[in-house]
Amino acid sequence: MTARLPANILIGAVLVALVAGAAVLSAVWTPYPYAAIDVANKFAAPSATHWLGTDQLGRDLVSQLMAAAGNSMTVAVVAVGIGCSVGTVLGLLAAARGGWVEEIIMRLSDLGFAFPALLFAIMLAAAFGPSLSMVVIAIAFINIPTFARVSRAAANQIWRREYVFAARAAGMSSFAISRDHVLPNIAAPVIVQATIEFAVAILVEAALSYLGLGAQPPAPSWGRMLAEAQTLMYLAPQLAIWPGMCIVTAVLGFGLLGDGLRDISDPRLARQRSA
Amino acid sequence: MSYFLARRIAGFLLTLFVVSIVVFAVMNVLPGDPALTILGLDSTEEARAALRGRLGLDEPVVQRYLAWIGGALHGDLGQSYSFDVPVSGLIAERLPLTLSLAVSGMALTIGLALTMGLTAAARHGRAGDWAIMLLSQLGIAVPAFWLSMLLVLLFAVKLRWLPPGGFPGWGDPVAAARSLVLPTVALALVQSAVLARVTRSAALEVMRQDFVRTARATGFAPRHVLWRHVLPNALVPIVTIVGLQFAGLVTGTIVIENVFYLPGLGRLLFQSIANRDLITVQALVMLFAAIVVTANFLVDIAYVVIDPRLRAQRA
Amino acid sequence: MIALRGLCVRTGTGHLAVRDVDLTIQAGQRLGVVGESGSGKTMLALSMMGMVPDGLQVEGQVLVDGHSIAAEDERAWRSHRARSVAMIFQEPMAALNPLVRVGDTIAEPLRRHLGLSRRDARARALNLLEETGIPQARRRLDQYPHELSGGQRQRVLIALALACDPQLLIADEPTTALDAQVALRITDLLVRLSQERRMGLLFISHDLAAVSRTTSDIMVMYGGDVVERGRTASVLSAPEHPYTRGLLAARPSLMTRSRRLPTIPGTVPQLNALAAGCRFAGRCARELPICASRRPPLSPTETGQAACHLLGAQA
Amino acid sequence: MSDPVLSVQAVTRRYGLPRRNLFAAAPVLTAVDNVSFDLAAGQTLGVVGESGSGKSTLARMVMGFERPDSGRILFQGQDIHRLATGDLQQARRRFQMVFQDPFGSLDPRRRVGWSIAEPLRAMGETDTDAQVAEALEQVGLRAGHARSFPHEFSGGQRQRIAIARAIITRPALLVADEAVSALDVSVQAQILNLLMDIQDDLGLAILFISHDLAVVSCVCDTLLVMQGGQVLESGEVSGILQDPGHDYTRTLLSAARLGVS
Repeated sequence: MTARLPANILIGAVLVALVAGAAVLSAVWTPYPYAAIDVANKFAAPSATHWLGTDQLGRDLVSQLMAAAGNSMTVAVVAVGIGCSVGTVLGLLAAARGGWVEEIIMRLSDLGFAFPALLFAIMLAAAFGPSLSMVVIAIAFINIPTFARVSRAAANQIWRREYVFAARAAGMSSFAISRDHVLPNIAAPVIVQATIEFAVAILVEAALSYLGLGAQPPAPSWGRMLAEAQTLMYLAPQLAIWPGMCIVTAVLGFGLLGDGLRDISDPRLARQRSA
Repeated sequence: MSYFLARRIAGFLLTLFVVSIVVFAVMNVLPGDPALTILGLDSTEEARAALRGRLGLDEPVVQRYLAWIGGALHGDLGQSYSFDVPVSGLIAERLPLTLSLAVSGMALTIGLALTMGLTAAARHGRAGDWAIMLLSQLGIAVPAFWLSMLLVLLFAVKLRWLPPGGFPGWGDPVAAARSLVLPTVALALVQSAVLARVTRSAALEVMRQDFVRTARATGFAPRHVLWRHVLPNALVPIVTIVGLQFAGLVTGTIVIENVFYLPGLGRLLFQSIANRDLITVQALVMLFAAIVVTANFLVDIAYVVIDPRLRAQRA
Repeated sequence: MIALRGLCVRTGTGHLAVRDVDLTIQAGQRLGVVGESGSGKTMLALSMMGMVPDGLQVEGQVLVDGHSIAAEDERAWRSHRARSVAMIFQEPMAALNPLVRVGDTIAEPLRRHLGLSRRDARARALNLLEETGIPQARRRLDQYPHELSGGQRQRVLIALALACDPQLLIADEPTTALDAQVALRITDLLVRLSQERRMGLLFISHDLAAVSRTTSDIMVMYGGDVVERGRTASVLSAPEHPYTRGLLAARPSLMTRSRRLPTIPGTVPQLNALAAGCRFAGRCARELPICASRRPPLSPTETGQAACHLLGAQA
Repeated sequence: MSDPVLSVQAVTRRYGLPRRNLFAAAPVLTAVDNVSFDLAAGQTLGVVGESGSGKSTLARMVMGFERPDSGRILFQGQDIHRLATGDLQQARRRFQMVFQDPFGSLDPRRRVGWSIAEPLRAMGETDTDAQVAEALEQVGLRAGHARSFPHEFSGGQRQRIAIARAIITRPALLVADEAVSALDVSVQAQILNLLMDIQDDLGLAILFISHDLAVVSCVCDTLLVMQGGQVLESGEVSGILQDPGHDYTRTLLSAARLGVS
């Protein structure tokens, strides 16, 4: 590949690396323990000791934001990971088997559309009590039909390609064809979808935590930080800025990355470039 | 009645039925003792037993489901535990606010998105396209509740043009409308960013097709080609997303109503969860899901109106 | 009349997809352009419409009735496309807007370009459809493209092309996607229309049989160059250029009853791999040392003109 | 004549179309209607017809991708649609196919050698390099090409690769479905000649399917003209060309003829 990467991939990758780096780092180091209360030092302005200042309890903002990044990314990775792998396997199965297997899988995934992720998570939170693991379960569950659809649609196209017919003519089993031909060729749309769902997962986690249905105190979360900041909006508007910026950075990063990946994986666009 | 329509309606009703089972199952079967959830861990066994009796929890699950769904079909959604009034009354009181929020949000979304998406597509690859796409990418990344907070900071706290939250009731239409401006904008800006991108890529997809080349070869101006030939053909994917977005807007109101302290269904749902009022929560979740399913059903019908090919295939 | 003077189409990478073509099409003249993939025949046609894809650059002149149209004057090109030239394409399935009724499609240029009223445009559309010999023309007016067969759609596209009485009709592989029987009728129709209307016809095809029964003159292209031109019948029966000869020999014909065909070695080269001199150099069986570096000019032959150094060597 | 390699006996295939009305029966399309023919080793049978004539459905049934609704397809005396799955996979070694689209018939993400060896792997063979090299040379390419990816080749070369894959198991029957239709004329002749060379070398039977009567008549011994699922006429190529028994065949002839004499 001699073509240079499009700008959106580069910017997206940098933003994602920033957030992911902070998340990983927070597991081993933050400037202060994120929950360390120092009431004497509340609402501190940004300084050399507290880079972004402190909140109403004197907690270091940078430490909280980093730890929250860890939480947010963990939720996204685990939830989208589960949804993506289960969904893609179901999609591959539906495309390979066709007939009633496909019909059942697709009808069930239709059902997923009745529950937007937020609503589903709210329902689970109401029934089982709010917690971060409920958020993960809800997002994972809602992602399964999404990935089942995306991978089935892509896989069905691959199944109509002549090289798949050639493999069938050669006597390959449908499992071997799914493994050798279909999966590698649908990887691109699935990965693109995964980056988008990452962004959605981060937004949903933030919204639920904001509503008090996600991360519970003292677990740090951008959404919960914003909820706390809202009550202090007249007093300390700066507290409402930074967590929001973090969410935007993370979501924008994944969004740009997904967009760019879609651009370079779209064979039509690729052909236009080479022509 | 046409075969297609009959099948769609059957599918719609079936989906609603299955959704109601899922909602009922999650709220009643899985978590163990709803009385415990409602009353909390520090409740006495007698109080829980009394509540179970009142809620009919001693009866078999299937019977309870049938009672619930049967009541719902007659407009009886049960008695709210925390407000101690019929749930249907609570909903009827708050539905107009949520619906007007969702509908005005949708209208604003569609207007903004079509303008931005088509403009970007018409300027494909040029500066205008880039600017609009960057803006929309940013718009998608902004959480609606944070945008709401920023809007409140700017327009309510700093400029004092609009109220920061609360709802004065429908008695004063102007005040009511004013209090809905910021929530509507917060809802619509984010959603229109998504829809603008869909509109643009759908339009670009259509612009690659041969009949657009035919129209150009016939000597029509780009504007005419865009409105007459590109947009109608791009509508199918756009309408699909509009359906999904209406769902997003309706659930979005849950968050937004809480930011702005608006007494709608979302706020009611949130309060009911806080009060562990499972009866109300169950009714509201079912209602939200039903709205979403209905929106998707209407989208299916819209396809057929848009595209004569589907009309022929499915008529 | 429409003429090209020194026309070149340059790709983004600086290679010439069409190299230095001179061409005049008289009223009623039927010119066939023959070539394989990468011969530049479609680019040639698009440059006559001012519709060369973005990123490609047209050099040289396109003259309409003696007036040159500047490459960047989009308004002039639009009125040229509206009035003096029309084009039909390979895929009649894709070339019609699926959401617009056939009658409205044909009436559109009549109303916008000629200012006809709705009623007059419809009547005129019916006349045009009848002129193309489509069965049950009146019924077709209210049908959608998907309700027509491939051949019928191609007739609708021809009617649309004729709407504003063009001087020249460009047909780019109009029969390739059609079944043999239908293709025969379409080429007959094109010949008839060209004769009745004294309309120029530029018929682009890779199918020598189709070109031979449709056109009076022929132009053979290879790698962006015109390698041979002349009367269709004479060129096809006594080709001068080694490429034309090779092409005719390699073409399976009903007469060939041997199990092996003569072949042209190698493969149709990519644009960036073409020789600077004669583009056929490298595949030509009778190549001279000079061929790869010097481009042979079109020189007169017994049947027309050909661009080959062998002609000079013999003379 | 010896026993035919392929014997198609009164084969019919129908498709149910989407229902248009709740109360009416779904319409049925008969894609292949009572078609029969025999094909002997070393012979080439051409099937000519247009889109919708049923010729591709016929090819798919011969390849075992689709079941006929009635009739039998005997390959070397065995009814392939009655074989157990395992037996069918083994039998596939002996009948292979070449497809139309040289750009679609090779997996873009796999090296050419990998694709060519696929039929061998399907039979459980693991040591395939030598056979791949031999097949590549047989179709006029070099052994080293096995390590390249499909996009590095031209359309004609890809079709050679597709042929290499089809002949690597030394099949007795090759089904060529529009195998040269997507190629430029100057390349098409090379591929047709290659098919003839390979037939002479391996003695295989070829079922050659095309819409182009000129191409078919050039390479085939016998001919089947199909329209709307039915066989209009069949027989020796020279006989049909000289004396077509059907109007439709005459149309095909005049469409293929150069209007110059």
